[in-house]
Amino acid sequence: MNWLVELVLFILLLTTAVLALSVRDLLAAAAAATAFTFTMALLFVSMGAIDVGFTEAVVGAGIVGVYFIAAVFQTSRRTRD
Amino acid sequence: MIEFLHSYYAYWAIILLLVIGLYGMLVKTNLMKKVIGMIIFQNAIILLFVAAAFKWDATVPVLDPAYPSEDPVNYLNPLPHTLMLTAIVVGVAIVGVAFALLIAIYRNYGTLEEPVLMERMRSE
Amino acid sequence: MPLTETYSSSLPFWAVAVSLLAVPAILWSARKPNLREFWTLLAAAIKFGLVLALLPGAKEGRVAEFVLLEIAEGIELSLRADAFGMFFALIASGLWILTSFYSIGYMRGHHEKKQTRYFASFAVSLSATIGIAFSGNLLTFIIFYELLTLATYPLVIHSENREAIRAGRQYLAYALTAGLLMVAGAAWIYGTTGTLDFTPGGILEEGMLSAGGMRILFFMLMIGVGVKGGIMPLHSWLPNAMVAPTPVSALLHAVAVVKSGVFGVVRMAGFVFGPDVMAAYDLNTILAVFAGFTIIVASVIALRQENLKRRLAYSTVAHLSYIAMGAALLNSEGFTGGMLHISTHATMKITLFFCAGAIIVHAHKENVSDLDGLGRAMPWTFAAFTIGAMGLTGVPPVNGFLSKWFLCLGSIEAGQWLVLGVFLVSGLLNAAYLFPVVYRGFFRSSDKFRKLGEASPFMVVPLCATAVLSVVFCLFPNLFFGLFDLATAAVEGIMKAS
Amino acid sequence: MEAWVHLAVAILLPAFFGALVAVIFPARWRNAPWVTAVITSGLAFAASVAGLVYTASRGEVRYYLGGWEPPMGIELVMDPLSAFFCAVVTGMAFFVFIHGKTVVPRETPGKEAAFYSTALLLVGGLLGIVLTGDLFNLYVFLEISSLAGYALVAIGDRRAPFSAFRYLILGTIGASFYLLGVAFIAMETGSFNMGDVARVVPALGDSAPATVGLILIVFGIGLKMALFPMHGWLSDAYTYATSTSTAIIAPIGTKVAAYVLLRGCFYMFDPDFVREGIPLTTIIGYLGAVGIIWGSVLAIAQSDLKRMLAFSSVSQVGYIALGVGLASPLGMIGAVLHTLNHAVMKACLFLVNTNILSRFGHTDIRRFDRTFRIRMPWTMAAFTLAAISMIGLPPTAGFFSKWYLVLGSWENANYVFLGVILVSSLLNVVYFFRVLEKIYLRTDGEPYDEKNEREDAAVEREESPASMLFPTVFLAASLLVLGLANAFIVTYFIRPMIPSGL
Repeated sequence: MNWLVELVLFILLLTTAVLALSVRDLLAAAAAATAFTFTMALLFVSMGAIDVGFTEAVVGAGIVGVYFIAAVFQTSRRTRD
Repeated sequence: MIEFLHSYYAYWAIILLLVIGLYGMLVKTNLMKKVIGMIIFQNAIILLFVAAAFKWDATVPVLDPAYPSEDPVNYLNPLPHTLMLTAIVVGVAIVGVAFALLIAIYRNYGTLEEPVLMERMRSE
Repeated sequence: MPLTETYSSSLPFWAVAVSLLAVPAILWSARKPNLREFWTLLAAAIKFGLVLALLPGAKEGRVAEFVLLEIAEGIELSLRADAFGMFFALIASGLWILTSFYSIGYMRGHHEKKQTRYFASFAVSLSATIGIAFSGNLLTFIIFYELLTLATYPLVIHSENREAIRAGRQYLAYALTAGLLMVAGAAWIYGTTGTLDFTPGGILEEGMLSAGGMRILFFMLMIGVGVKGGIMPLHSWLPNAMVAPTPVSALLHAVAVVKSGVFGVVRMAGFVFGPDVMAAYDLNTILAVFAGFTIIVASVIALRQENLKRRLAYSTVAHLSYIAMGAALLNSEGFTGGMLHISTHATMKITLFFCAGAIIVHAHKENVSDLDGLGRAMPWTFAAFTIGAMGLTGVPPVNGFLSKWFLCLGSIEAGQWLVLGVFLVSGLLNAAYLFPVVYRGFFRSSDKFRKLGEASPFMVVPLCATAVLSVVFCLFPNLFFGLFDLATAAVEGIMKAS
Repeated sequence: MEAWVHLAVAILLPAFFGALVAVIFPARWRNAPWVTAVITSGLAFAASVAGLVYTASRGEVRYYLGGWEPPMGIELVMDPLSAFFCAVVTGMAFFVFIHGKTVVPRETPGKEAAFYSTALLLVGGLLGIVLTGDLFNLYVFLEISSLAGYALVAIGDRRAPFSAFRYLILGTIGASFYLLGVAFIAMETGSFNMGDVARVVPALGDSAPATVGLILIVFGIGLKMALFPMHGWLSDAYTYATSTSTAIIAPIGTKVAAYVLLRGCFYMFDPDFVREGIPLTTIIGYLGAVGIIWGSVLAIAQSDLKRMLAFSSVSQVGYIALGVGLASPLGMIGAVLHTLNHAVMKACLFLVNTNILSRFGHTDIRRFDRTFRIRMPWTMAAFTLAAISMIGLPPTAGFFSKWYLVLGSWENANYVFLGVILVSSLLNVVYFFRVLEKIYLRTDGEPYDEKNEREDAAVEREESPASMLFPTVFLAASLLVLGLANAFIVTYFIRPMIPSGL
């Protein structure tokens, strides 16, 4: 039923992962990382781990996203890397 | 091992993610990027657990009259799931500490770029 | 005579422990020199008394044994006062008393610093030496051996100048490497035989290891003990360590440290490998080659030394190898000669070092060429020196003759004419490097020392005592606690068992 | 019997409980966190020793948390091995905490409660690793202890946060690899329980996933253990942290990783398989051997005492790995005994380092001189004894662990290991005697005369306060006791823990 959805999610996962590591704006990288985590949460749900998916969405995407933004504003936004 | 990987393509994606994460942690010079790599790496492992517990034609581990409950084949194994809840929380705690350290480093040296940081540390 | 009758007794333990127990007392009374020296002398006297108390049993072939605890799995920290160990312990503890008296005179006469550290290290060294003598197995031996290394380190670096520190580093490097090789060797033996107990006639038996393995093991253990015993080419720490510090610690090197080394050589030969194994794998030849080489080369080097102490140091190197050579002969005459030489060389060399020390403290001369005419100012000292020189050369009324006689007998018995030649040539060399000193002292005239009198009685009395001892020991070898009987009893133990 | 079951929890709880209690006191009770830490670690130590004695005579104790039996529940297993490591961890923590009374308020002013709370969390996490019978639970405890460790390392000078960050990244890689390995093993065996795994694995025979899992676990734990070549994080982390942080982490952190290594290679898997099938232990052993030499050489190159001790830790961990690499009873005895000995030695040395730092304000070896001995005679005596033990001279404890390793090397006819042990002892001599010479001797080359004797006499004794001196000297003295009692320890505590397959 949902292997197609999973495939899309996997591709999204890999894209956001590469994106998060390669963009030079750290805030964009943080956004990509959050997107990655959220995609991961969706994937968990699709694999039947509903509880894990919800936790990941709230804790992984939510809190870590907030952390990220807080950290970027506390430090610098640009990177050469 | 080979047929194990062959049987489910998710494992290939997981391996790719692990490599990407490791690359981010070890090769990237910006410390924030290292943390992102760490997140990717940890999540890939969690995905591995979840994927390992996944079975086609089985349902979530909640009792359902439509599936015969006496046959465990019909349900996913809930144990890895519950464990992964813990793993996620642990991972977030580590990321939190990492950010705290990043802010401390930035206050002390005004940069998050590893080469610059090394330079400034050596010169003091 | 029964060979292995043992009885349990804590005397060996107390003999080892008494000087260790004196250390806190010595440190505690650091500010009261008289009290501090009293502790040293008291410990020395008690130690000698304890060793003497063990003597009757050892002579009858009864071995006092004391097991303190299990020190490593399957190996006990055991002390056994067998005849051979008794022999060495008797000499070491007896000479400690003399040395203590002399030390006090020397250290005070020379206004040495750090006397407390000196006396404390001295006491620990003596404990370790007696421990080495009484060790019942190889691991115990190693433990005391390493303790001796550590305890003598402060003595080597005593003067704390650059030279002394360098000598100290060299000493540590040599001695600790040696200790490690012994540990490795002991582990090998334990892995092969399951025991490390010293047994008369040897732990190892033929065929236990391959010929190559046996030789490597022999090298490991012999390097281990040979470093302290000054066998060439492992000797080079010795002259440096002897010259840098005061002659008193040089004296310690003449008695305690180096003698533990050669004692170890004989222990290994007689009680670990055993004469049979030694003969079967040509190990004795290896030992004999190194020992012979050392005897000749060290004597020749001694001939070229201008500094008196250095000359004596090289002479020590040569004479230590006499003892190793005795063990390499593998017959009872050889073993007897070697063991006797432990005692005879000790008395003679102590006499010579006492004399050298007295000359340094009193006349402030260190070089042989500066001694012209000093013999007239210091007749007693030079007389004693002459006796010591005669002894080392092997002239009859002095005890050096006794041990050399047995060594020569042993080499004839073994049919080793080359070894006999080595002994004879080295006797000539001994004469060549020692008698010039006597000659200069008595027969060259000089005005430099006209007003100089004899050194302080604190030093002269001990040195005369040891000189007289040397002579008496030759004439009546059994007079002192039956040393001679003890030696023969020990040798009989080794030979009978093999 | 029933009451004894609770011993396993009695070890674990005080630390976590203490971590909570330490922070609740009002700020004006300045010593309250310290008292809490000392009391709780002391209780845990007492319970560990009781457990050690109990398990040595009557075998293992299993405790089901909440009464839920495995495989659903989590069990705590206290067997001779884990009881031994618990005793080491709690014992070292106890003494270091006592030592912290005056140092911690000085080094981390106003944050004593946070310090002790974190340190207790570290101890609790490490105890959890040792006691748990569940692979995933072990991961959680691993991360708890690591988090506390990162926090402790981050307190320190300006460079400390960065070294803590590097430690965090590498530590996370290590822990993640461990988790990855657990995933493989759990997938293959269907259980997270170590006992179940140990029962199932032999039946699987030559199972690739389980093997890969073990290799991943060993790799991850090797990182945590600072096994060569994964030791890079250790030196900076130890150097820049405050001296008490280092003193608490250094003796026990890497040891617990060594425990996991032992547990994984010899208990969960068939030792024969690990040794022969995949030459895993052999690889560990050789890595350890290289680490011994490498750590010692780098230690010689250091001019700072603390950094030197950090590199010496790399080398000493190598001994433990070498013992594991021998994969024989003697090797295991050597490894376990060395864990204990090295913990005591390193704790003592780092406490000495703290004493020096708090009295002289630096630990630069080049600036050491002989007034150190006059000013702090007892501390220096403790240093000397610990140094002698590190070198491995009898009758101190350090000699005997090496003795068993040497015996084991002979038994396996592994001459490389043998050579490494011997050479490294000499290297240890070099870097310790360099310090000892500075402390005890005049190194300026001038002769000893009245003038500098007067100078020496003018130097006053300023020994550390009793709270610092007692643990330092006690640990140093216990090195002698451990050395003389090693046969007892081996016979009564280590022999029973050797798994039957070894």
